[in-house]
Amino acid sequence: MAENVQHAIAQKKDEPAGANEWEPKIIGFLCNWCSYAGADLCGVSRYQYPTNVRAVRVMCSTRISPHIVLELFTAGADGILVGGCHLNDCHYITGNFYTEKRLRLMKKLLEDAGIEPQRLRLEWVSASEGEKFSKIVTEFTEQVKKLGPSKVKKDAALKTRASAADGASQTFRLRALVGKELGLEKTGNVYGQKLDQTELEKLIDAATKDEFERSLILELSKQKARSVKELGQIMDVPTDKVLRHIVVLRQKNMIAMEHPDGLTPTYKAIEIGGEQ
Amino acid sequence: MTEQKFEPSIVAFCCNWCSYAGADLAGVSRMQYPTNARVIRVMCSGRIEPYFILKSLELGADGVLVTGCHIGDCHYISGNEEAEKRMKMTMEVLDKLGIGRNRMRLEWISASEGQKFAQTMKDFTEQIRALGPNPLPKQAGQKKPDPAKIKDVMNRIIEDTGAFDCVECGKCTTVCPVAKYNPNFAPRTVVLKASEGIVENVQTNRDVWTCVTCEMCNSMCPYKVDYSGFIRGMRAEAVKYDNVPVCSQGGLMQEVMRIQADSTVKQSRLDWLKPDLKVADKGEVFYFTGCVSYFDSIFKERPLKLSGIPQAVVRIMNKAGITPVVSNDEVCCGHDLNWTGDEAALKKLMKKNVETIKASGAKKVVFSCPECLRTFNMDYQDIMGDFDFEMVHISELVDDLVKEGKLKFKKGQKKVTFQDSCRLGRHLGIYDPPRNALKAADAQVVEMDNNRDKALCCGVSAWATCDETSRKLQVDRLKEAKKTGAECLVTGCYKCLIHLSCAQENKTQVPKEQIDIPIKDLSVVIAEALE
Amino acid sequence: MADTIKVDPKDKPRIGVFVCHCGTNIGGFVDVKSVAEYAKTLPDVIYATDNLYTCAEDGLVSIREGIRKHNLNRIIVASCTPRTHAPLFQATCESAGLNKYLFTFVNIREHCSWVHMKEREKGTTKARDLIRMGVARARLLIPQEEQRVDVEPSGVVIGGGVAGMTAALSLADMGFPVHLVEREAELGGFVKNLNNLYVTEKSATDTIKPLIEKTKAHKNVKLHLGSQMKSVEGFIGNYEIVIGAKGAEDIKAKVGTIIVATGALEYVPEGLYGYNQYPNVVTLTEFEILCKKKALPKMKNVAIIQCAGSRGQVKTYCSRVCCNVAIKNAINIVDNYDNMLGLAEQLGTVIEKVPVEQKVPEEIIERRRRRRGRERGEEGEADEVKLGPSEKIEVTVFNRDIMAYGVEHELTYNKAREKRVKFVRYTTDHLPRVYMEGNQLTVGYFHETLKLERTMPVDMVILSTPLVAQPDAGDLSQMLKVPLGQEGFFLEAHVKLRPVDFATDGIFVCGTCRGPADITEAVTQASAAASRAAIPMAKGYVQAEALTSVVDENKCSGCGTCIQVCPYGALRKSEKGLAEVIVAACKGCGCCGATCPEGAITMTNYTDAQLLAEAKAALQEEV
Amino acid sequence: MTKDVMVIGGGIAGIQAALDLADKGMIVHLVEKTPSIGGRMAQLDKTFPTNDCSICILAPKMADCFSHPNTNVITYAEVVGVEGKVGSFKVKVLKKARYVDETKCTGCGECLEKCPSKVPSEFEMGLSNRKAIYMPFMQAVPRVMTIDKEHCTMITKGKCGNCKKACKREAIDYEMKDKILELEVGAIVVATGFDSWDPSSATEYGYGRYPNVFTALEYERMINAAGPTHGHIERRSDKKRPIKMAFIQCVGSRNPQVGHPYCCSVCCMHSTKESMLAREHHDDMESTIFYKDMRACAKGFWEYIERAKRDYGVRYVNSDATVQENAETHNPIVVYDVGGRQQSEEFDMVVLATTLVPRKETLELAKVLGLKADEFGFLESSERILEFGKTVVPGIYLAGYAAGPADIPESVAQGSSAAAKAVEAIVQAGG
Repeated sequence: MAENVQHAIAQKKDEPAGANEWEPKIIGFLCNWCSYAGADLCGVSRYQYPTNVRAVRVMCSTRISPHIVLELFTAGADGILVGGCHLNDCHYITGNFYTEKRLRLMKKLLEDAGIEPQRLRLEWVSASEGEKFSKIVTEFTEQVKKLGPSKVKKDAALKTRASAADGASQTFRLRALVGKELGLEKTGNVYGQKLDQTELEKLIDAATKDEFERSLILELSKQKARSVKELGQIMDVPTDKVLRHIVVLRQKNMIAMEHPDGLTPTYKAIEIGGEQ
Repeated sequence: MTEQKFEPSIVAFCCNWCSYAGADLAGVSRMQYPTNARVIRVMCSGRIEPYFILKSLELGADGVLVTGCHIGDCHYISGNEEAEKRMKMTMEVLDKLGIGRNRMRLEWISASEGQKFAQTMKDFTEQIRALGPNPLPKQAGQKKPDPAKIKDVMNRIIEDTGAFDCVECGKCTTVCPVAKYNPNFAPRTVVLKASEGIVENVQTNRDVWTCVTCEMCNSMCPYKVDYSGFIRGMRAEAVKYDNVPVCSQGGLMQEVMRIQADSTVKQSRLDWLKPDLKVADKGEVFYFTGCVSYFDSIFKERPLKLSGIPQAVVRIMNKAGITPVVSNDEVCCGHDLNWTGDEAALKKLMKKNVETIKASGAKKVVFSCPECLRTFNMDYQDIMGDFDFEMVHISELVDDLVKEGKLKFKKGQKKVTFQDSCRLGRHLGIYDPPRNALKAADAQVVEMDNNRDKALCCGVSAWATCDETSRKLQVDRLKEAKKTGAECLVTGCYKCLIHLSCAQENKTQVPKEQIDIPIKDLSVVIAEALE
Repeated sequence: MADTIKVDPKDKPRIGVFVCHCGTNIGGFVDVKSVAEYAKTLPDVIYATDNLYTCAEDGLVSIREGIRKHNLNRIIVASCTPRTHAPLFQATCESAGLNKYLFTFVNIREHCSWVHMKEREKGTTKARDLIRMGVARARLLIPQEEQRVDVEPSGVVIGGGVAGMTAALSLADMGFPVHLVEREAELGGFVKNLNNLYVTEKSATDTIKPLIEKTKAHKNVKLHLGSQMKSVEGFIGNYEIVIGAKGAEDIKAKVGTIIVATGALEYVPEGLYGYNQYPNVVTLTEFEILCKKKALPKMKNVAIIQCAGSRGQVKTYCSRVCCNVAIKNAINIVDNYDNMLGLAEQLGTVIEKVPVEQKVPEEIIERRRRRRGRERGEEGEADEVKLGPSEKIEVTVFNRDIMAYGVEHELTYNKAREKRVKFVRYTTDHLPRVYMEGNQLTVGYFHETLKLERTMPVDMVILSTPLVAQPDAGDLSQMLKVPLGQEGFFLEAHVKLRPVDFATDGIFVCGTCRGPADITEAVTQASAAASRAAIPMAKGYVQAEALTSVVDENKCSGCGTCIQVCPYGALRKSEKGLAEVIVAACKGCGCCGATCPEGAITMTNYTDAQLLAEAKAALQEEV
Repeated sequence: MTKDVMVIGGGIAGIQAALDLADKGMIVHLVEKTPSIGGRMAQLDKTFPTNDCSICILAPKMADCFSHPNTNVITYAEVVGVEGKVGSFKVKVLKKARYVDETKCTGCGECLEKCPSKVPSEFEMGLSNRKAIYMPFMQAVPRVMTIDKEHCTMITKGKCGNCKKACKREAIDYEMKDKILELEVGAIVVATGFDSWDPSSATEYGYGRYPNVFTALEYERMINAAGPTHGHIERRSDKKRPIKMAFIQCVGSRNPQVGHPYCCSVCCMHSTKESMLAREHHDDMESTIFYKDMRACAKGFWEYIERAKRDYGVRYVNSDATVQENAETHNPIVVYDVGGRQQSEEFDMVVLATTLVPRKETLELAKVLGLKADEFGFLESSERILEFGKTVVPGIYLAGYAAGPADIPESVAQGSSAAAKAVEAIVQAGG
């Protein structure tokens, strides 16, 4: 510790504040038992790292639902770091295995939305890995800096897609699938069939794509009623597929058909009671 | 028949090219000579080992004649010159043993000297007849052992040495100096074979003789299995089946010792005593000198000056006001015989030695030879029970005397390194006294990489199996000593001195500068430093 | 303590912010004063100040006074790490009457001043951001009551072997009534079949007799022999159990905790080493029974084969106890063989007395003592060795590694060798072979060191087979909803630090049902399990930190995903078919919340809204 | 009659016992000799057979134990006298002067920068230095400084005083005196743990002579990310990372010759773990373990060994081994025996699984408490089979390595078990 301190003190002088320089805003979700403790140790040991990460303490990395992450990206976060215990080290036994599965889903959705998945990073940091924490933050900050500011704030279309991804992450189907993913791999489904990991991932990827597209239809039709053709063009999805999605959404009573010009049907999302 | 006239038995070694031809000529010429001699033809007189002479005498010959070509005429250029040196040495040894040099004769007889051959025969027979019969007792024929009993014997050895405790960890192998160069040897394999009941090969297995009994294995074994004891036990059994060691000097050493065990004649082993040394016949302290006198004769050609050791010891003791008893009646301790499978001889020697010491009235016996000390302290007491006299090594004595303030030394001695001999160190556990003694003598002691209980072996023990491995071990040790930067390698054991210096004298593949460190005996170094 | 301040979630937040200099630890690298000034500008912040050391008494006083003077209902301390100091400040809030869940910690030391020592400006900005995040979170905090669940102060122990009895007695001795359920008609479990136990010479029966008697006599122990668990419902502190016996009426009881001690069985080595194929090939336990009945046949050579079926041969694991049992038996054979001779019905041979003591000449012992007693340079003491009848009866133990761990086992192993028990190592490449050579039972083996094929005529082969899980362990596992691990043994909560706990609160495990263990280890685990089980019973309640899951019944669809993912069994289906949190069992990790397909579950004090508000505050540009 | 209990030793066994007791509502006085609780487990990097990070799972327990309302953790203290009997032992505890006011110190570390001294760190096994004022390790509990009076020049010579000047909390007090606390307790749990035997006297391993021979605990500190080399495995001779590692088992143990005939029970496993960690650090690292018997005999242990072989390429050689050195490269040369043939092989680093011995001070403590110790210094249970941990003195119980070789789960179970026995005793004594 002492050496780190001396080193730090020796260089302790104010660098000119680069007022014009863009500094990314990065949120760090750190689990209480390992990563947060590792960050503490990093501090105690005076390992220096860039100032960009703002840490939010959670009890377990498993707490971080895809919705939280995607909502923050929609709100303009430049990067999100999720820190948990090493696999098998979880204070809550299996929490971080779920984290791992969820992160995969989040990255997939980010990709679908058009946000660089590299903006999201999962790291295992133990309570004794103070130095590792500083390295990770330094590296990740660099990585995010290279990607540049989040485009969500300036690009309305991207924001819509981001919202759609967020919406998709909250759908029953995806959450249930990811929730059951581990169980399906390990103990099998109700019929006792164990599923192969790659097969399962294929299944989830397809479902993710579907749900994202449906969610995007809802987002777009929230703004105004749109025709299938229009939706297909905006989304760059074949119209028959859009139509199939609409059929499903109508069954779930999430979208309503309108005939503004009496000929081409357009669709508008049904917003549920004032909730945002 | 009233009085039987003594007819000597004589062995005559004749070289093929001159003497044997001379004997032929004597025959062709019908020259008459006594019937007592039995001629053994050899190619050259250089072939005659001192051992042959002693063995002949031990087996009952009353005299031994060695004949060869005249100097300068040798068919093999200089074989007879070697023979001359050896025979002189043999004569000296015979003198010391009390048998006397005139029981043998060396003559140069050419192919044309039939007359001289006959005359020599006559003269020598008369000479021996005058001397009377060989004083050594006649050897009884050995009983043939029963191979069916080997298993019992081995079980007894297993019991005796705790070999059943072996967990097969192999640590013994990792420290075994022999195993380092001889991949076929490992202490535990020897033991494990016996434990498995594979014992028939005692009759043939050479592993028994490969071991240098340095006890590196014993000292490392977590379970204190007595490997060297195991080997010793097996050797005693192996020799019964003529599975015998290859001995240095053709077995001369063992012969000298065996003769000491059997002989009743008076030796003259105290020829190293100088007039300025004060010794006594009776007293509190007995100094057991060991066989230096014999070694000095045997290694006449080498600059060892082993007699300097007992001289130094007595000088040290005198300086401290001790007048030690030294006795011409002491005999070899039997160490080397014991470790080459002859426990019977050990017992005979033991009896003589213990009687000699008891007769002196000594309360303390000082040893300068660690082998003697080991044999007394461990082997004799194992057999006879505890002695009522104390036994110490000279280094322990010096250590004590220094502590009592009875010895003073000059300042400014050399930087030295100490060779822990296996008997002094691992066998007896004496590590600090020699170092203390050296330090007291104001020597700066630097340690070799492997020291104390890890000290490397001098390569040979009990004058058996001196081979390529021995040479490698000696070179290893000398290199270590040289590396310390010490001016001198100090040894506490005669044998280390002999064997390590042998490696320096003989041609090894190693550059001289890596191993040329002066070697000196501990007592000599101490005595030199006395004020 | 001050009167409790009532805070309604709808009340307007009144936030107080206390920024710490921590000497120069924060103050030296962050402009603390300006940070405190900035805090005053944030919404709902009524009061903000800076302290040299907030954790010092004067700092704590300033918090208490702030609450009193400014009617603060949310407190933020910006200083070091909550991992060490949160309890102190929470206690301070409570002492001023403020619910401790209205406190927020902001770490501007470990996560800010110490890691940005060269960047005062940016570090100060970050500190401001962190406080803004704290304020955003604090505004959404609501007071929490920590839930208490009463615990029935009685327990049930399943299994009446040594572990079960010990656990039951330990609880009973601590003053808790306990049900002990044993399916056999007798107490004693596996051990009652054994002849003697290692480390002691005493017979197994004599050793456990006092334990059985004490168990039977203890007023707090209710024995249920010949009985089994029929059902278990409930959660920690409140288990409804049904114990059933054949031909008897079911017994219902309410208990607070459950200890599982159902033991293990010996593996039957069908098809291995001539078992059931040749005469005189027996398992360890069969051999023990022969010894116990004093029914050993006449023998001269005995082979004991270790790892028969374990360490990868059939079962993956090492059974821990068999090496030491084999060593014990070997010594027993050498020492007591003639006392155990008898007419074995199944092995029928003529008894012939074999003299046991083989006298070793005194001189040999003495000589050995002298030689072997010589330790590195010092005179050591040698043990007096009683020699066994090495020529009369020979025992060879074929082993892969001798697991004589610890002090006593290793010393006993040494003793066995001194008694001339022979140990021969084999590897899986060269398993020993048991076969008949004519009428002679024979063991063939490969000597690993000497690299030789060897054979040995033997009179008996004892197979050391592993302990295996009870075949019906799965039923109990499902009844209790606790997991089984490798090879069917019960799986503890944490291999290292929670060896006798299940992840599910209120249920504990000990003895060989957890994995192979010897008696000493089993009883140690048993009293450890009793200690753990006694905790909630001694307290009389369990109190969960208000960091638990909450189910929104309006959103829950009853899909059950949350129940699957919870590692603690803290969720169950309610009578309505919806998810229900067992607060007493919940640890608050949040896995169910992040999983719930309907988003119906959130965590008290860590709601989505709070987390998002905190994180979003970081994204705001400074105001 | 009192319901208080004393636990002596703040390692994992002691912590477990204390927590179990405190959770049952008993007041626990935990006496720890060093400045911090945590014991040996705090020094370890990972734990077998799960490769859990040791401090990650231990630190919360340490914090719990310290902040529990029913515990009174007395660090830097020793038990020096005991009178009375079960139900009411009167215990004298020597609270050594720390020269730092525990209530004022925040563990900020400003004093450290100013302290001029250098002392080999006990916690880092001497691989790095600490100051005369120090905290043994970052996660220490309590988080306060201690002045080591032997090395503090202010205390020994009256010169310096830097730390006092640096401390804004005025926590430093050079005048502080040792104190004797008198406590009454109903039962006592002894969990004093182990020491690592110094293998330099067993010269066949070259420890202390050959720079690249390490003890397992040194290695453990070295691979720990928070350790003296920040988790880098380095040779002493040239600071280079080793590739070929040798682990030698039973160094000093299972060896009646050096006085430890027993097996330490944990070394086969920790060496396996350490080999696996080497490979986890760098793909090219190769480890060889030299052993007498591979004692992997608890739950999941044998499978762990199999995994080490299969997934981590760990090589196991069934032979004891000794060490020589290549004098030029300082590479240790391991000499071993395969089938009765001596082999030697050069490695980059050797790690010795040295004997774990009961702490020396345990014998002193045993005298104070009236307990029996065996010839190796382990405290003896009065009835080994069914009452492990019960001693000849009613009311005094044992847990952890001090009672015989034990790994972490065994120590934890014994800690809980001792707690149960203490409660039983107090309940039976009418407390």
